Amino acid sequence: MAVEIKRQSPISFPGNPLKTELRGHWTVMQEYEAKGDAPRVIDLSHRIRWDLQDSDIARHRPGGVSIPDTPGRCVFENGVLINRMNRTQASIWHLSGEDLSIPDDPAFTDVTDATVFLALLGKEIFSITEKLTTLDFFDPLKEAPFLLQGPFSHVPCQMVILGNTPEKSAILFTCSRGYAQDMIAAVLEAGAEFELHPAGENAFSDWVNK
Amino acid sequence: MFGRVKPLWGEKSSLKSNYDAVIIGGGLHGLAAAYFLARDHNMRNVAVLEKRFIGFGGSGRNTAIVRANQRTQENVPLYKEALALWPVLTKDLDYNLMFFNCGNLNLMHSEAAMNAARMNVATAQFHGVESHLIDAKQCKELVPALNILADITYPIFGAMYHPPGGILRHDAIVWGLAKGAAEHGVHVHQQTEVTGIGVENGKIVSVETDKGQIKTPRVLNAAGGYSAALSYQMLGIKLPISVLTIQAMVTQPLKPLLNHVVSSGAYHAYANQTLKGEIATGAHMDSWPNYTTQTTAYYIKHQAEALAEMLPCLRGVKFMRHWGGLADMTPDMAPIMDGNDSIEGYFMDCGWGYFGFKSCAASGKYMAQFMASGNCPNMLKPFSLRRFEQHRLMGETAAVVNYTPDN
Amino acid sequence: MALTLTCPVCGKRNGYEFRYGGEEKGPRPDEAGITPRSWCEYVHMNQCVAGIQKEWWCHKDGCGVWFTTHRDTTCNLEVDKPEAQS
Amino acid sequence: MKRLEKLSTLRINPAKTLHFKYKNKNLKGLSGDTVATALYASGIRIFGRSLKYHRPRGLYSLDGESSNTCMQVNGIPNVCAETTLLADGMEVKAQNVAGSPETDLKGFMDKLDWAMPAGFYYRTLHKPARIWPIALKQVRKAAGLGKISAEFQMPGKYDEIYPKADVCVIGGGPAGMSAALAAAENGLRVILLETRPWLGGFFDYRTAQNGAGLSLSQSVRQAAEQLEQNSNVRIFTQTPVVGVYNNNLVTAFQKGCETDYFDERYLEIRATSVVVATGCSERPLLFENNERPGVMQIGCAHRLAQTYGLLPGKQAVFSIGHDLGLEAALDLFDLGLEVLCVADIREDGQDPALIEGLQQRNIPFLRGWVATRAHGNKTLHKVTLATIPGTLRKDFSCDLLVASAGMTPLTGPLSLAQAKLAFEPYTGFFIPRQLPAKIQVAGRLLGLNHPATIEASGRLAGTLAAGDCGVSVESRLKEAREKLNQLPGPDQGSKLVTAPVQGRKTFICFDEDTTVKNVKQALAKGFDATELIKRFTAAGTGPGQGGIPGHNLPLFVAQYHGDIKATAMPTTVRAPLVPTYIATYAGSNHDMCKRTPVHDSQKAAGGVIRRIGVWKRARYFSKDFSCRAEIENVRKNVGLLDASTLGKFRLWGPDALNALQRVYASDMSRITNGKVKYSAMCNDDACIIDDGVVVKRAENDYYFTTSTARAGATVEWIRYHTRYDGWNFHMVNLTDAFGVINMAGPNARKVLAKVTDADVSDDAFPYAAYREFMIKDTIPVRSMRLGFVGELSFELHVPSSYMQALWDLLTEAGKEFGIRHFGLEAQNVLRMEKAHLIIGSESEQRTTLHDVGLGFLWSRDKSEEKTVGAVALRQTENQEARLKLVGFKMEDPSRVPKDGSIIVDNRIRGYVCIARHSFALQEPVGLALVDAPLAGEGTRLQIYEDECNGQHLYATVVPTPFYDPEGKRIRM
Repeated sequence: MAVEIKRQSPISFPGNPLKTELRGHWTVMQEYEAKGDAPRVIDLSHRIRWDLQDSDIARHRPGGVSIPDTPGRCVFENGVLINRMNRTQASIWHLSGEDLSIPDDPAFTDVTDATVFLALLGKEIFSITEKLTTLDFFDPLKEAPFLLQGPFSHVPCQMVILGNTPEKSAILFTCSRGYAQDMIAAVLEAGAEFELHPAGENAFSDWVNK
Repeated sequence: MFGRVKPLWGEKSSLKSNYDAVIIGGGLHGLAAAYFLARDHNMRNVAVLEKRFIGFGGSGRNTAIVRANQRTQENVPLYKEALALWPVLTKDLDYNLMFFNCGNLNLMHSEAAMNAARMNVATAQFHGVESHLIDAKQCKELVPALNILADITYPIFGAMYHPPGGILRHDAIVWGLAKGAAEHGVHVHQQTEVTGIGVENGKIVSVETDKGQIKTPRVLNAAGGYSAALSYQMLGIKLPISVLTIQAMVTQPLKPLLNHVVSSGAYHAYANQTLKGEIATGAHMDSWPNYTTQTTAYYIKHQAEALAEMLPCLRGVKFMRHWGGLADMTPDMAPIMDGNDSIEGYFMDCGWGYFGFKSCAASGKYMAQFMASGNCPNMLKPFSLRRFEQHRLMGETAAVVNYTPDN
Repeated sequence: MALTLTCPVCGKRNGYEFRYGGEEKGPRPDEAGITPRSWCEYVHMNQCVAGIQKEWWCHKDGCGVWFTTHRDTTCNLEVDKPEAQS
Repeated sequence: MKRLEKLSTLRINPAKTLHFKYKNKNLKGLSGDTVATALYASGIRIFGRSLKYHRPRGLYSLDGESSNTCMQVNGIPNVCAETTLLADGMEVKAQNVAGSPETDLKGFMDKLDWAMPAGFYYRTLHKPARIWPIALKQVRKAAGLGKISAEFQMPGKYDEIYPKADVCVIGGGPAGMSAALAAAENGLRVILLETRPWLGGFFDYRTAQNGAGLSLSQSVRQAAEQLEQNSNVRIFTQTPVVGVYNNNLVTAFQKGCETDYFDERYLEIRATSVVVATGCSERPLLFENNERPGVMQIGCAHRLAQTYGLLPGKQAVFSIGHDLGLEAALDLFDLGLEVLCVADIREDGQDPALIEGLQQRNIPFLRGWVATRAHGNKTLHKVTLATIPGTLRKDFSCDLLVASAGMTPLTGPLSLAQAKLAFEPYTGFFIPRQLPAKIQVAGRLLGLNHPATIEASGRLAGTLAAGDCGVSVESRLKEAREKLNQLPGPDQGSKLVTAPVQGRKTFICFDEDTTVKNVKQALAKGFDATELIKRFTAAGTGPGQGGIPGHNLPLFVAQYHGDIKATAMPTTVRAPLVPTYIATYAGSNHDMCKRTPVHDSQKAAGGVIRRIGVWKRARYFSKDFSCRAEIENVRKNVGLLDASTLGKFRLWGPDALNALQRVYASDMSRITNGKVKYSAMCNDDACIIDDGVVVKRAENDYYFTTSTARAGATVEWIRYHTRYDGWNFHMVNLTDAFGVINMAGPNARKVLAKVTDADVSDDAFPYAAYREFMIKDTIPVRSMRLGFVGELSFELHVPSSYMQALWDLLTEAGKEFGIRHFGLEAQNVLRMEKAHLIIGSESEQRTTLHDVGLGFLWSRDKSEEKTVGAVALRQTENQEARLKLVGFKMEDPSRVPKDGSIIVDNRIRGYVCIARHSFALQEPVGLALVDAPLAGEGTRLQIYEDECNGQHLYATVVPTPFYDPEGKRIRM
């Protein structure tokens, strides 16, 4: 029996997707059944993520994008989201589909497999997140997109608030891959009140394009 | 019908200018040492100085659990003796300390934990202290409210069952010891704060207080949470102590439900039912030093989460009162009982952390012996301060390391 | 949950996101000729200040940085201007 | 009981009847009723019996100030009937009664109070000693209020939220509402918390005019509607605050209504500023039988009528000390209550309009009079009034006594927030003298009483709170202050502590049956501080959270000491301010645990999963917990172990080597390319805390592993120990990024060769080497030749997303070589046979690197590097009398000693860390930590197992490793 070589996401949602795509050994869930404007959770774990650390971090321009100058700030350009974490570190999340190879520079580490990567979309997502964290997603001093590093459902996460207005509510977050299953269970349970449901990658692309 | 009632710990006396011994701290350890000094060593000219009122600190804030199933042979005999002293003290003090000999179950949540517990059990049995390893089913028989299903965070594999343990009424011990000490002539001075300790030629000579100076050749530092700060500020002696806030809480009173003390390291919780019917539960310490006895929302929630899994019927019971006290923690979870080392006449009985309550009778007895004779009794020798510079931590905690960088 | 700390990177956060790292005692002493007592002093002994102390914290659940802060141990609150108050 | 209808203030819905059960009877209440008001409407007057004396207790207040109405509802004990909304189908039972509340068989206890002075149990019940165990049983039985069974399952859904707020307002009465509105007008995020199901506080039920043509009730309801429309204000009703902590953390819980997703929801609010506008309850009047059913507080009587449509009695006497009492008397008179007399503690200071109202209605009014005794066996039938000095007395036959000494500010949240309260003689209140940062106070708890003043003080507090949040509020502040200054200030409070009484049954605390006499007994015994009296008499420690004695006890004690002003100190208040279910605090309680990438497939393969630290791991793969098949297969064929939980790190940068030198005992400069280096980390007591391997992947670029337990703390540890150095190096925790397979056994190479083109021969990839290659041209692996289990083995580190694929590939490729899984216990035995250490199993907190025989790892020549632990390693190097790790074999090979058995002679000399039957050696072997003098080879060890009854086992210290001592098999 030949074993098919696949890359696996650490989570599997309940229910079957309507549409999937095989992409570089990943089976990407593209669409699930739509459920009105109820909030959605999307698995983006297959999206490439890099860690960048350098005492002179400003010299880097991954994907042609400059690193944000202060910790907590994010930029989203050319399908690349760069989150400044501290004086010497940034995380780089590739939100568009291109196949990317990591720059030949020791400052970069591919950490795609280190974390689970999730998106939450929809106007009630902040009613869900307030059940799971004390982090303030509405800090008046912060303008979206911004990064919060802190606990979410007790697990340290990197959370990027892409939008926090009723019309435009979206969060991306990562946490240690090992926690994936319990994290998604906690998120779905917290979201049950609002009919949070899984959605495919396309829903996220649509959101980004809007 | 009462006529003239005598105050329990004697009429208020004014501070004398000379005492043979001054004990700093009107908690269980200080009062016990005073009591035994006066009773067994004929040293009656003793003052106990208490900044607030007796039993204000850890003595009145602990949940009064006693047991003798410690981990090491240096500790077991001390706690064994302490356990045996409760009925004796009840009689000698003529004060009902309300010892409820209900036995303790220390739950284990893995195969490895069961094996680790076996070492404690064997150590106890070797010292003639009753203690057994029991399985989950036996746990359930003893404590029907326990959840022994496998689908909880930390399933119960069994327990270390220690029948001689139990609970007492902590205030009764404070008041009983104060009464006993006073009856033997000890002066208990409340609302008296120590402001300095006089040392001349390497010897203790006096104690300064906000009510005046006392000449004395002996001082016992039994100031509980404040012992380390006091030692450093007044004598320049630093101690390997971190002062942490430990918290506990009680539920509304219930008719008898728990007939044993139940504790769990993994859940970081213990629970027992007081004679008033309240479920007393606690164990958490925030890991950073602070001198507040404030409680935290984090902990009462954590405790509820733990109890909801361990003892699920308690989900329908309400928490009623949550408080905090100070614990003077040492790196090896064992106390410092020492004296006459760098300063003659300076004695320490501190660093008790979790264990100050259960030990007080025995430590008081031996510290009194130490102070009266000037020689450290064998029982106390392992608890010297110097063990830390010799890299000989006591092994009272098996944990490989507290995962804190300062350790 | 009561304590809050101000992470130099992430700002004011819940205290439980942090790990306490001990009293500030300065860099590691030189090893040559150090006595057991002075080594122990560095490793284990504390001043246990009831008041403002300088201490180390790590934002373990956040950005991971180690930093010092001044905190009043008698009220468990960070102190803004420790020099002015101490 | 017939309800008063058509009152505009009603909060019940007469059209919606609810059914419930009490004493096996089907009773009815209305939607909007609490359990207590529904019972009252059904004619119930005795709700339960008191703790100690089994005295009948009834409806005294409506906000849960005492345990009088604690009942069992739907099997849940100690439910406060006053604050629990009635629901259809409820089953309600009285507590602490033998029989029924009306005919309690233990009612005789009330006559035995003479035998139970304060603290009586301390002085009795232990003489002779043998009676104590018997007495103890009785004490336990008598104690406690509610009952719960061990099998009880709490129904319902419990939830939690952690909202942020700029301003959190505690109390949704007129002051709190004004404060919330004022803060919201500044564009701030405001949270308003109210205990009752509606906003409005003590205006809600009052028909008194507000001066603008509306009743207080009408005006406050209009204001509530307005506030509900404000999108900046988030209103939580039925949400009592339970805690206030440092830095303005407020906790509360919300009781769900029918449409809510939850039964109760825990709230933890971090606010920048907090406004406390909790208002007042009433200070109980102390007189003989002051808790007899039929005696109730002003608000209770007033609200029963106005809110619930229940006339509280037929003939009433009022003994009050506050204008609200006068107002209630008038109002209730107009609703049909016969008011026989109103006695006011105060000689003067009443609102003249209220006095006039009494005159108009011909209600007798006695100034300077007070109730001194309630008569009636179970419920009230007569009241004695007297002048304050007690010189004149009058009796009245009645069924209702509305009694109250004055008001009590609800300062609980302030006390919890560490505000300093002090006695203020004019109001008689404990009032905040010093507020913590960013806490504001408004309304009635400051002694204010005039409606406009209360609202204005709320406005000021809300504006101050906005200022706390950094909003510029100067002009508004000035305006608010000016407005407040123009309005009437605080009312003078009544000072009376006790009525002139003789008897023994004047209760200062209802919950604990503590009488004034008990308090005097405690004082006489030397318990002269309020806190000591609380401990000695238990006053204030019951379910009412000190709601009854909280104000009176310190006043009484201060009066005893002769100087109220100087000595009155408020009692300590503790969270939760309202008793709160453990279910509610527990909330959703998510269990967060890590799983490896092959967790599910291992489980499917029969893995018995255990939680180990933060991970779930497979411990066994069969029901045979000796794991014989797993173990023998590794020794004979090849096995696969999921070792993904190992800590894995990249460390690089110009100072990378410095960082490694600092934390590892060995000289890390001697790492060579393509080789793994095994070393250990110690703490500064030389105790071993971690071991693992380090490889150098490029110049200044290292990859290293740690034990599972240390993975989470390693980055922190290294940064901590280099924090003064300013070194330039970086770390990434790759623990979760890589899965790890340990493929071990003589056939391991054959399996590996099948899936890779890389040369994995012993020449190309020898023991202790490190290689990177591709599996099936697709999966990149980092591989190490290690020998933890003592066989030829390849540790394969693979990107986690590929882990399952690699696992399946190897399983498939290995079929012909007899491959199978093995779990942690099998590994445990295999490595023990090699005497390889697991930290925490063969070491404890005090075990040094020397003690476990790994002292050779320490490089003594790098003192410049200031290696963590090096100083202590030097100091302990030749130290005697330490526990040393040794291997042993049993004299009687038929018996394996249990782990944790101790090694003894006349004292304890060590303990067995692990012992197992070795299938390879066909005899038991083990590792023990023993006193150094016993560590020599050939020493006989005496093993003491638990429950051994003096039957010792004997073992002999032998050299290790037990298995393949030359290490040939790992180098195959």
